Amino acid sequence: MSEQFEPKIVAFFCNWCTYTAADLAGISRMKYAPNVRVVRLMCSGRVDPQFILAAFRDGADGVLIGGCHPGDCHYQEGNYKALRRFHLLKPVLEEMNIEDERFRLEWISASEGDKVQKVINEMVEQITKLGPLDLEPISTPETLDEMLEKEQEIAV
Amino acid sequence: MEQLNTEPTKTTANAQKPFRMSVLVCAGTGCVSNNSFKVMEALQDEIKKHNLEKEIQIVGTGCNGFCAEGPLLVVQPDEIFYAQLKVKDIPLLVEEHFLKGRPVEKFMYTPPEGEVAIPKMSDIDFFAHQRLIALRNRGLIDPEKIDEYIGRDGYTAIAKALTEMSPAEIVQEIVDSGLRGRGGAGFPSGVKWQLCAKQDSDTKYIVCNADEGDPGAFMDRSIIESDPHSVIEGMLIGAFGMGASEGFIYIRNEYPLALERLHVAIEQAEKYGLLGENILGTNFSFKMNVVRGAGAFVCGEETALIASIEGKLGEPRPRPPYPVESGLWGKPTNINNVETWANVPIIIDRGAKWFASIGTETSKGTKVFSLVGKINNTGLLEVPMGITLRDIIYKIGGGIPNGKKFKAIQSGGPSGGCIPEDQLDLPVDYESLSEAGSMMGSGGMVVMDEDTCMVDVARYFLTFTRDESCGKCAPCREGTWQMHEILTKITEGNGTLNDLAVLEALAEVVKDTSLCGLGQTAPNPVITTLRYFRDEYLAHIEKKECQAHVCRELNTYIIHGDVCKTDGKGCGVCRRECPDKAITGEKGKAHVIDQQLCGKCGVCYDVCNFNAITIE
Amino acid sequence: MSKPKVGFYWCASCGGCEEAVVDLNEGVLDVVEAVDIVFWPVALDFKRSDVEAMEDGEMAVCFINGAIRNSEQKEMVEILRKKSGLIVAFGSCSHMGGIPGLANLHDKESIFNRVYHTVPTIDNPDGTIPQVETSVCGTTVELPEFWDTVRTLNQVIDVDYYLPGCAPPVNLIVGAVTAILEGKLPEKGAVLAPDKALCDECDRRESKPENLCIDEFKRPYQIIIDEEECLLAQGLLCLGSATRAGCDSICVKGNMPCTGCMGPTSRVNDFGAKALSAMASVANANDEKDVKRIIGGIADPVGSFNKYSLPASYLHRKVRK
Amino acid sequence: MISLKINGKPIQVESGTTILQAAKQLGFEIPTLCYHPQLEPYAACRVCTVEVKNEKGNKLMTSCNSIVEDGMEVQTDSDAVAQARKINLQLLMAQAPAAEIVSEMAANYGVGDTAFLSENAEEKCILCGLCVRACEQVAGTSAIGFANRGKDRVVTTPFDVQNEACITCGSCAFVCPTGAITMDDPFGREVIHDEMTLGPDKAITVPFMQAVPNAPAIDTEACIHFKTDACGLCAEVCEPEAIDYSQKDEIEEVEVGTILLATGFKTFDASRIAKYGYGKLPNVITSLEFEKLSNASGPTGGDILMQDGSVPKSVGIIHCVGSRDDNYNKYCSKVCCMYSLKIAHLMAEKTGAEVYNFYIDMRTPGKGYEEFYERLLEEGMHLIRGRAADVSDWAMNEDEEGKLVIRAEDTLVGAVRRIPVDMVVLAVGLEPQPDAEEIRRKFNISCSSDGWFLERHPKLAPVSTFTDGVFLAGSCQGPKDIPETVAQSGAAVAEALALIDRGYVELEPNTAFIYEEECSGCKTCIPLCPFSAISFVEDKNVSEINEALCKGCGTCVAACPSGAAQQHLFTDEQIFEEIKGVLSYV
Amino acid sequence: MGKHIIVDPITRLEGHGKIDIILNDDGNVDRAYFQVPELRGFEQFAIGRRAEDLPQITSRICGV
Repeated sequence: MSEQFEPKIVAFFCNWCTYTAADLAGISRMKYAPNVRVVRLMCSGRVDPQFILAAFRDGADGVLIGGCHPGDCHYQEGNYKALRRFHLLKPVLEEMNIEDERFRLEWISASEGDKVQKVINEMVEQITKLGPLDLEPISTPETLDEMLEKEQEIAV
Repeated sequence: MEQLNTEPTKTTANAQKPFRMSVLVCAGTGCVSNNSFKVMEALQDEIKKHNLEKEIQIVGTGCNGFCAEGPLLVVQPDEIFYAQLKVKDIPLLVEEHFLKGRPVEKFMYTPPEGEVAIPKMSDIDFFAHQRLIALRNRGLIDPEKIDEYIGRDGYTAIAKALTEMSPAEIVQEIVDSGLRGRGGAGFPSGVKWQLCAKQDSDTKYIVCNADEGDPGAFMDRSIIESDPHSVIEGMLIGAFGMGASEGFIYIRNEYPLALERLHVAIEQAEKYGLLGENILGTNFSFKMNVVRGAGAFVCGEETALIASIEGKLGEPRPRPPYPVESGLWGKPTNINNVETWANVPIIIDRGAKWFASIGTETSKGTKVFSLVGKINNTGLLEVPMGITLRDIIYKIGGGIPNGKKFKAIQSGGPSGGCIPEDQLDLPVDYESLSEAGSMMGSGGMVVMDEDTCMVDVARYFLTFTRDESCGKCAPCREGTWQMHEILTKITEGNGTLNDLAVLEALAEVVKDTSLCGLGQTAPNPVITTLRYFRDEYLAHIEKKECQAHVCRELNTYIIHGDVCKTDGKGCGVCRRECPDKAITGEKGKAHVIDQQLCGKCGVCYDVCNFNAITIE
Repeated sequence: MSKPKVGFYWCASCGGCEEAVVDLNEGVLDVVEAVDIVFWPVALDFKRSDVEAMEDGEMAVCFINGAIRNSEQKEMVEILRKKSGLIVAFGSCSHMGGIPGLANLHDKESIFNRVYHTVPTIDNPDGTIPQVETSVCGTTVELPEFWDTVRTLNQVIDVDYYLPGCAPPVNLIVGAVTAILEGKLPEKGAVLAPDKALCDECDRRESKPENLCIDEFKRPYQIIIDEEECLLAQGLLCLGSATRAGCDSICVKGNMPCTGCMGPTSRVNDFGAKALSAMASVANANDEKDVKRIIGGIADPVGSFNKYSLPASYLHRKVRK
Repeated sequence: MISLKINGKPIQVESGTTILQAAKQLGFEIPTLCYHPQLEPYAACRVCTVEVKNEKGNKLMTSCNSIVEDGMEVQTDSDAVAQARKINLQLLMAQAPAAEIVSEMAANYGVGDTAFLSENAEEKCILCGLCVRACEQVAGTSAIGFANRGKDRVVTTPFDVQNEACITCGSCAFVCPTGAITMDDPFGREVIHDEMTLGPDKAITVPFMQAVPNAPAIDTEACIHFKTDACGLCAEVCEPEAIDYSQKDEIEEVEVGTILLATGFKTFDASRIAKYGYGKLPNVITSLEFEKLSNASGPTGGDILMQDGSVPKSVGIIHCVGSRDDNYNKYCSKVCCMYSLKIAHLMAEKTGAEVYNFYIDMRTPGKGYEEFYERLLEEGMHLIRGRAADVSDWAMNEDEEGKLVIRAEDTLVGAVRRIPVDMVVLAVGLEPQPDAEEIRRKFNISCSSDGWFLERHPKLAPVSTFTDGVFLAGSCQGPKDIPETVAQSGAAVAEALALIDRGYVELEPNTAFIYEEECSGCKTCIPLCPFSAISFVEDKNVSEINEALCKGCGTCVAACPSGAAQQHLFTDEQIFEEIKGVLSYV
Repeated sequence: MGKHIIVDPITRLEGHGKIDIILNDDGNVDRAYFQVPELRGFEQFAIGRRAEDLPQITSRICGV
């Protein structure tokens, strides 16, 4: 096997809890897989389902949302909205044949550095098993012909 | 003795043609229990049989007073007095006297010693020496008809008071009359009214104390049974005088007949506009309530009575404050005895000066007494203050029956004292009776003859006060019980001289330190019997002897063999009846009592018809 | 100067857009007066050679509707691109994929299998399926190649403007044509429709409460739909708040919740995801159990939110392994 | 004013005073049984009888309720009075032989035993009615009363059934002069007379010596007035009339600029470690309890005494109770070692006992602590390096008899040792307050894993929290000793003052805003904002965000269906680019 | 093999169509094919949609 498949995971972390926890994990020298690319948002409530789909579109193999435990949100109710959107987006991804493990929502409080480590390592391990997502590219006028040829080769 | 006879008698007028004859039958509780109602029914039937009902009216009056001779009736207008009537005598009486006009001597009253019957009521000694003021209408009117009361100037006093007199004048009239409380303590009623009138309070109460807890006393009962309106009118006058608008009559539940007649009287008075709102058209209104006592003697005491009316436990409270300052529910309350209220209308009618002319220097007016015990003429009598005890016993009372010797007279019920023979010339008034160690009391007079044991009398009265003590204060609660125990010891023959000393000391302390009248007067029977009959106590203690043979423990029963054999022919009745099987002997022979076995129950003495048995 | 030439062409479409042009009624006379329709398959005959014969840019504007599904459509639109000055994507199919775009949930094989084999009304004992080339009697009969994925017009050729709507509203068509004639066109790539959501012009907007929160999403058959009250407020899944205005809310006036055929407003990239986000946010539940209960009330989320826009969405088609 | 003479001595008193009160003013003692200053006089026992001479002649009157009158001459000890008192006391002795107070009173009147008959030798009740009046006038419930008459009179409840009106306040038992009424405990525990009555822990007490404010407070649970609206004795006797029952706890809302959380710590509950025997074995106390013992104003006035009152000869001090222990608290509570040494020193000084310290690592951080430890070593302190295994009273040989035996492995010696001591002091560690979770949620700050409040940043902002304006002071942020607490609190206050002084609050710039021309007025965003920063402008039919109220969470931006709402620093575009960016490198 | 006439596309009707006529040597029609190149797969993607959406979906089979 050439170099082993390294999944790309986009993580949307809330600034107050999960981002701080990740920071704490860092300070405490806790090792977690580098595959995670963290996008810091002020609250898990800011995560727009478009961001999730855009991340998959742009090549992410897994998306993780990290928010405060219910009741702990610095803005009181942000994480509740994230929970609502998560449960509506889940069936869409499922129907679009994107495996369940690729999209997770986790409540991680500022002190749970170890949980950040556990979740990330676990997610990376699962997605490595699953393999790359490899969404088919959306054609543009320029790339259309090339894509069609490739399709021909696969078809034959 | 000044002429003491009843007021001018007028037959009661009624709507149609006046009756030619009125038959006044005594319907007091005493005679009723002697079935005078059956006598009345018999009279009605006979009258109807001879269809005389238009001419002759039968009237059931209140207590006539001569209870010993009940059931009795008086035929007016010629005032013929028939006594001890039986239902079977009625036909003869009606036919002879009512029809044919010939009074029947057989049914008339004959005095104990005398042989000749006395036809006219006023000639009978029992009535002759009495002066009726509180009992003015007794035996003359039907208590359940207000018209008859009005007929005898009833409610004229309240009319006079409401229209011609001011409240202050009314109170002053009572003060001038020298009327004193007939309940027992003899507190001047005028002063009490003044105190109550003085209080400025929007609500004041008038209370009539008809509790009459003394055993053997039935004066108040008879007043209410024979003339309830006199009490109502008295209370109305008092209420107007003192500015009260509500009154209570606290009457014993054990007086059903009086209670019934009181309710009838109140209803009729209300119907006639004499009670309730704007009486007689004036702006004076008065609400009358009847509260039934639950039979506690202590509730005769005014503060306990108040507590009972308020629904609390009937127990007296220290005074001051006196009820006139703060009584029922804290409002000024004036409490008087039934007899006191009954006197008020006459005083207003005839004026204080007339009332003050009767009685002694310090005790004005008359007093109703219930004479009971070992006396011939048991009954209810009203005599002017100042009459001597001797006159009451012998002139009115008719002396001691069965030829027994007079021993003592107990006045004032259980709180009173026993007065011996040598004190009988005492005038009857508040001060002299208390000097003699007794008290006027409500008016109960118990005559005792030689067969009464004074120690036992004291013990009997202590049993009563011990059970009736409310138990609040220690001296009365414990003192009466301890005194009773000591007296029982003495009557059982185990009394010691030391017991006597302790008894005396205890009696004094209970009298001095008890909270209310009950406790303060409970020792009186002990104190007076010790004072006048100390020898009997000593006999009981030292000689273990009870002259009156009342204390059975001290009696020894002996059968006189000869009498038993000859007269009784050894009938053996006593042998059979003796519970302890202490009598031996065969038929026809003299019987003997074994003193060791003898339980001293006295059955043999009672059953022996040949008085072969005597008590040593 | 001769009248500018205008062309219409349709790809994987239903002809509804052609009807929309006819809906101009007498308005079409002004159009014809102003322009010369040279190319309109439903109305004028033409052959491919005729189009190839045109000079480049001969047509001022060509309105292309329908999604691109097979090779023939691709070739034609590429030719039209060369032959027209402006290309306007006409209607939801060319703009976002439209209803046919839902085929992206499947691929050629499952569609052929369904259409030619398992559908109840088919009688195809041999199970023949269409071939690109079939030789018969010495010659070959050709068919365009059927692609697995439906593509929007701008995924095949460069598109100048978009006229949204499943069948675009008449007033927008007129607006677009006059704008083209007068040359008052917005910057290239714009959507020729107001850039506000439908709620702005919906006459039920007063009845929408300020603190709207849904306790239960209802299906139209579950309730008697009130004619005045805002449909979302009644618990129905109305995507008006995420859909571009301009259609004068004909569906809502017909008492039917808006299904988003006019596509998103300009700031939104993926209509389905945005509508989903808005609808999820108003569900009135905070703890997991309630959230699942209420959100579960939205059936077929892909079909509901991406009914007209699946090919244009980020995921554009079902992932194939 | 009324003037009268008592035992010949003239006195002037206000009208309405009773003879008893007047006599007391003159110092004449009159015996009473059924009298109590706070209850209405009942005049039932008659023991207070005095002889009164006025114009009506002399009379025996009860002094407790008789009101003085002008010209009255009272004799409190005349022979009539003495006689009456003697007889009455004998009557009461006969009625209630078991009532000592009566026989004592009788004794000082020369009465040996009663001349009267007594029925029930055990009877204690003299029917004085104090209990009935207390129940009615003080407790206001009238749960008990008198029944029957005469000798059968008795104090009881209606129908002799336990009366629910009784609020078990114990006033009757408290006021009963003869002990006839006792409070019994349905569970059969041995009840000490005063424990269950209004006894030491009265309903109105000063909580403890150094309470701030050092003023008495009423415990509305125990106070009868709040149960039956009666009693009110405290208000009666309070001259300055400072007692007002209508005062209620009020919730005051105070608007503040900054909040300083100084909720402190709780000591570890030693009973959780069963093997140390706290709460089961006598003389096993915690360090805080030792402080109470050695405190001059404490229960023992500063001497270290065992439960039986004797001075301990040997003491064991166990460190790290509940700290550095996987089963309880993993962290080290930082202060126990030093205070244990202080206790050891005080113990040696005050009691001269042999002191054994059981420690894992002697931690003497900072200035002056190591020197103190050196000094203790010189003073002959026994230090055993090993966690104490258990404390038991099970003796293996005589000299362990009656002692507490501490078993511990001495790692320096390498053996398990059994040390018998008289007293064990458990150096309990520090724990966050039990309600830390609730307080944390209220101020919207977070906690560290072991429950202490989490500072915004351990180095950059150690005294502030994630919520602006909320600062942490003292050991609620983590275990620390007094000097450190004072320093840290000073810092917290400084931060707070800085914020107040500045006068304005810097807002984070990441607030949300709405492109008005693109907003369709769909009102989706309005209910989502917990800070109600979004309002609907009726005439323009658009939503508007008040950027002062907006905290910048962006929830509304994510939900805005038409993308009209955006967030500074976190616009959709920026985030889409950021997503592309993080996925661009391998 | 005769001449092969192709009418592609057929116009002035809804939808796409294509006619292939193959003549035999003597100019008569040997084979004639009417081919419909347009296929969208409604039968397949209608499955799984909400019942109340079907009227909107099926009406898009033919807009005319």
